Amino acid sequence: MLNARTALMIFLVASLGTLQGCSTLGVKPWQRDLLARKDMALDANPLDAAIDDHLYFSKEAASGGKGFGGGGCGCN
Amino acid sequence: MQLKTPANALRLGLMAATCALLSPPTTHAADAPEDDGPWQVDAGLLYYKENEGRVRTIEPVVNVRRNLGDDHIVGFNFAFDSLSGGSPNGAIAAKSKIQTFATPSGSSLTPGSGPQTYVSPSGNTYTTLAKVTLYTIQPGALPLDPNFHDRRISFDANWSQPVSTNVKGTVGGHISDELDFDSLAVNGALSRDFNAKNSTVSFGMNAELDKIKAIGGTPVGGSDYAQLLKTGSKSKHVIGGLLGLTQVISREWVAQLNYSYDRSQGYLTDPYKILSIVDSTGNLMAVSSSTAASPYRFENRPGTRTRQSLYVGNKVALGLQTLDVSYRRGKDDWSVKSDTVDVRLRVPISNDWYIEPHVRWYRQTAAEFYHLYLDQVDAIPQFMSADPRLAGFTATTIGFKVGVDLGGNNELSLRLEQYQQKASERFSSLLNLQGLDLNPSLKSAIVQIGWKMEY
Amino acid sequence: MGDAGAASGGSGITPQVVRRDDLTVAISFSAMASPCEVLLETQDLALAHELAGLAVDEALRIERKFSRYRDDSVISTINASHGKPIAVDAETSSLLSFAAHCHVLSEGRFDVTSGVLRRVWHFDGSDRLPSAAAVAALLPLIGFDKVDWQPPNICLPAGMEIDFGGIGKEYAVDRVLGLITARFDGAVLVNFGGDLAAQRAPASGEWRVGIERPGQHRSAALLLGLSQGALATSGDTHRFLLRAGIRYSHILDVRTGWPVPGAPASVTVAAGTCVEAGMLATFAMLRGAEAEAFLETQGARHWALRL
Amino acid sequence: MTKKWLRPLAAIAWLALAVSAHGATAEDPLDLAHLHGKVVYVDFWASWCVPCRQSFPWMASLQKQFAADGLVVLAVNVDHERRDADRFLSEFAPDFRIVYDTGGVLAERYHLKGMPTSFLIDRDGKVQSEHIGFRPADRDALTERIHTLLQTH
Repeated sequence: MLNARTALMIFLVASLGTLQGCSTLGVKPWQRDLLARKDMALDANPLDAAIDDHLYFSKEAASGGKGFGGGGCGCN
Repeated sequence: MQLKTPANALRLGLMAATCALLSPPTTHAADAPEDDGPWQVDAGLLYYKENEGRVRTIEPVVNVRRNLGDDHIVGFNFAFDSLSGGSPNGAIAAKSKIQTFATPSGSSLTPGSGPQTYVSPSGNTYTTLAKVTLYTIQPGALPLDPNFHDRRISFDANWSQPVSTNVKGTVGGHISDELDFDSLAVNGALSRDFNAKNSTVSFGMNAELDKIKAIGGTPVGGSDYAQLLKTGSKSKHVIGGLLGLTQVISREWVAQLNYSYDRSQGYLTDPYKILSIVDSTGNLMAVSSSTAASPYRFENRPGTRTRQSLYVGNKVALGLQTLDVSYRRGKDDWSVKSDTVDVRLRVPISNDWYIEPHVRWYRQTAAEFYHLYLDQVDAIPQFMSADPRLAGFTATTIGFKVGVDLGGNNELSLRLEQYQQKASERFSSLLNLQGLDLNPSLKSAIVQIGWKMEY
Repeated sequence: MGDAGAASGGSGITPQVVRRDDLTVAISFSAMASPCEVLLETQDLALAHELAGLAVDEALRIERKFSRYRDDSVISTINASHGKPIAVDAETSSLLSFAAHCHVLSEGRFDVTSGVLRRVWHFDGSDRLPSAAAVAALLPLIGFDKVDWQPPNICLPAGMEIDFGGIGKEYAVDRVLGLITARFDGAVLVNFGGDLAAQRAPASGEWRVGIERPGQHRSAALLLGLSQGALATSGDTHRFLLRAGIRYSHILDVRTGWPVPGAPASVTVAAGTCVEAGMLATFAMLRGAEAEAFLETQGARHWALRL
Repeated sequence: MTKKWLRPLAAIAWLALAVSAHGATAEDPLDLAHLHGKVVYVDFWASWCVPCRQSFPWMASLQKQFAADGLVVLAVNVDHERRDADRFLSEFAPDFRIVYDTGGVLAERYHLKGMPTSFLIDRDGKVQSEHIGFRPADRDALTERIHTLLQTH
């Protein structure tokens, strides 16, 4: 069962886990070579994603949830 | 005497000085601004076709994006689609009876302008009257509304820019227009990087306002199909929020976790969907003059819906290959629960070519007011729908995409996929419905050509 | 005859764009008190018009920015600073640094602060020489070594003046050529008042450049072939004083305030860029009688004319 | 001219040590000790880093313009694979020195916070400034900063 509170809890625990200096996660700025690859972007194909969203929206009861980007090469 | 220096030392010095004068880094007023990137254009053409004369769609989509410098990014998305074909109207097949339905036609159809009756290969017919199309469905066939056609134009614009070091802001808007549906939405989001950009937390909100203006009037939910209780346009609105966390796990792995929540309110009913009422043998209810004028009812959904979803996405570099795995858990207060698993593996097959197999698996439970049909002996429920989209079903997508890098950041791709829905509740034990598939599988093919370019 | 048309840049000056019989398009306009010409080997008139607009805009931009005759120029601002430090933009900074280099390379002979001598010297072909006292009075106001140049800040002592007259035109030629070649692959020649630079040779083999005979406008004393590079001329064929049979050239020695004796009437130098050619020609003239020897030493192709 | 002394960051201590006359170590891949008396522009870059692509032509012109005044440009490559770096370099053919830091040893020591990162070191071997990222708009400010340091003897 997923209710609003459990979902939020899962989310917060996950966020805190990573934000509280859990330094084993993540890479150094100069180790982002693979993450900088275009196909490693979480939204590498925004057009496909938009088409799929629209398609499944019209055929299924659930939709969305993906949202937002991130990752990438982290270049400044 | 300058013994060590070459005789033409002066000239060498002059050449160096000249070189410094005439080469960058001096930025001169006449120089073109160099920091804005090229327009990135992503164009696609989608062809979608369902089995047995159901929906067909052709949809061209164009997405353009440009970094105007200093990460101020502007993007536009334009899509047009045109739908045609038949869509289930919600009524069930009848074993031995020809069923007749009416759908309002576009006002452009006037009596005498063209054929008045049609015969389709299935033996079903439809007749165009003044502003209504009557169509008949042969015994045993799934009632498909043949008059289903629509076109949609949608336009999105968005802008994102750094707000401070580590914080990025995005605002966007969406507008779309269909023959019977208008939608307007705005959204905004903030994201902040932590841990040397290894973690990104995002928060976004969106608001949407829709207007439903069904052709021939918008039915009053739950009313008798024959009484044509209709009103003008109806509206609904949606307010939603999204919390996101993107986390770099390792050099090869980046993950994303999103929680989204939205609440819709207003006319959430599908104005074209109906339900059949059957008697205890499974025959369509006999129309008695006392109660109803037809054995069909317009569907009626609750006036609010709250949806939540939890999404986990991953990108993993496996050598030169890229694995994309995501899972989404969705839940709403209509008791629709869903699970989606999506897996793609991008495999380079040469310097320029890649192939990307794709598998998607989806499952949802039925909405609590979903009924294949209504039973005459029971009281008519307040909320009811026979829309196959609210049924319990599993769906699979299998396909692949091939792409070729044409150089200069141009890429051409082709995607071929097959989508199949199988309902969990398809048969009835009622005598006269036995052996009838009341919610037949949906099968469709997806063909998409894509072209990415830069200029 | 060819097609003629006019292209307009954003500057208000309209260059003439003429297609000539030799497969080139000639763009001409007037800027920096000189006739300016750009030759392009192309059949594309629309492109020629576009490039013409580019050339005019850049020439006028440089003129506006660096002309000492304009109150709103950077140079006028510096000259009116009365000893207060002024921060300059990157382009002005690179020109000032270049001037500083040239001052050192020429052992003080080339000096962008020498313009004040114009207050007493008027090279109008007459015999009116200034008095020795008047010249001497100006000497304290000359010398780049008196300028405090700490990029990007310049502090020019009150009364002194800076003048890019000896660099500006050549700089404009190189800049315009650079702008055009960034958008055009064919053969180009940019000629601003006799200082020119070319990129790529025309199909006919070479650009044919005539060097004017002193005192005779548009009559070539010498025909040069140029396929790539630049030519610049320094000379007094139009500007001199004549007194008691002595021709006083307008090339002044900043150390004395008097014309350099024994300088050729004009010297034309070939080099990689117009700025370099121009500086070599100027340095040579400042050497007076040793002008040709200087250019030989530096390994520069040159054509000197003596009367 | 106001000299902008940065707070000595802990991260930079090693560098200052390395360039001081006694602290120079043989295994120092940057060999900064030998550059005492020069202004050094150290740039950490990688072939996959988009802004690095923009910084290279600028660094080439820096080298050309200020080498005579005592500027040394040092580009430290932090690519995982040297061949990626070489492919990048063949495109730009820079004439400044490239130091390979495939294992990220230097990057680790300098505690890089982003890509690219550059350090500007004065004639006394002190890190005068650190600059994270490279945007075309940064060029003029960086050039002026270098210019200023070159004036200081």
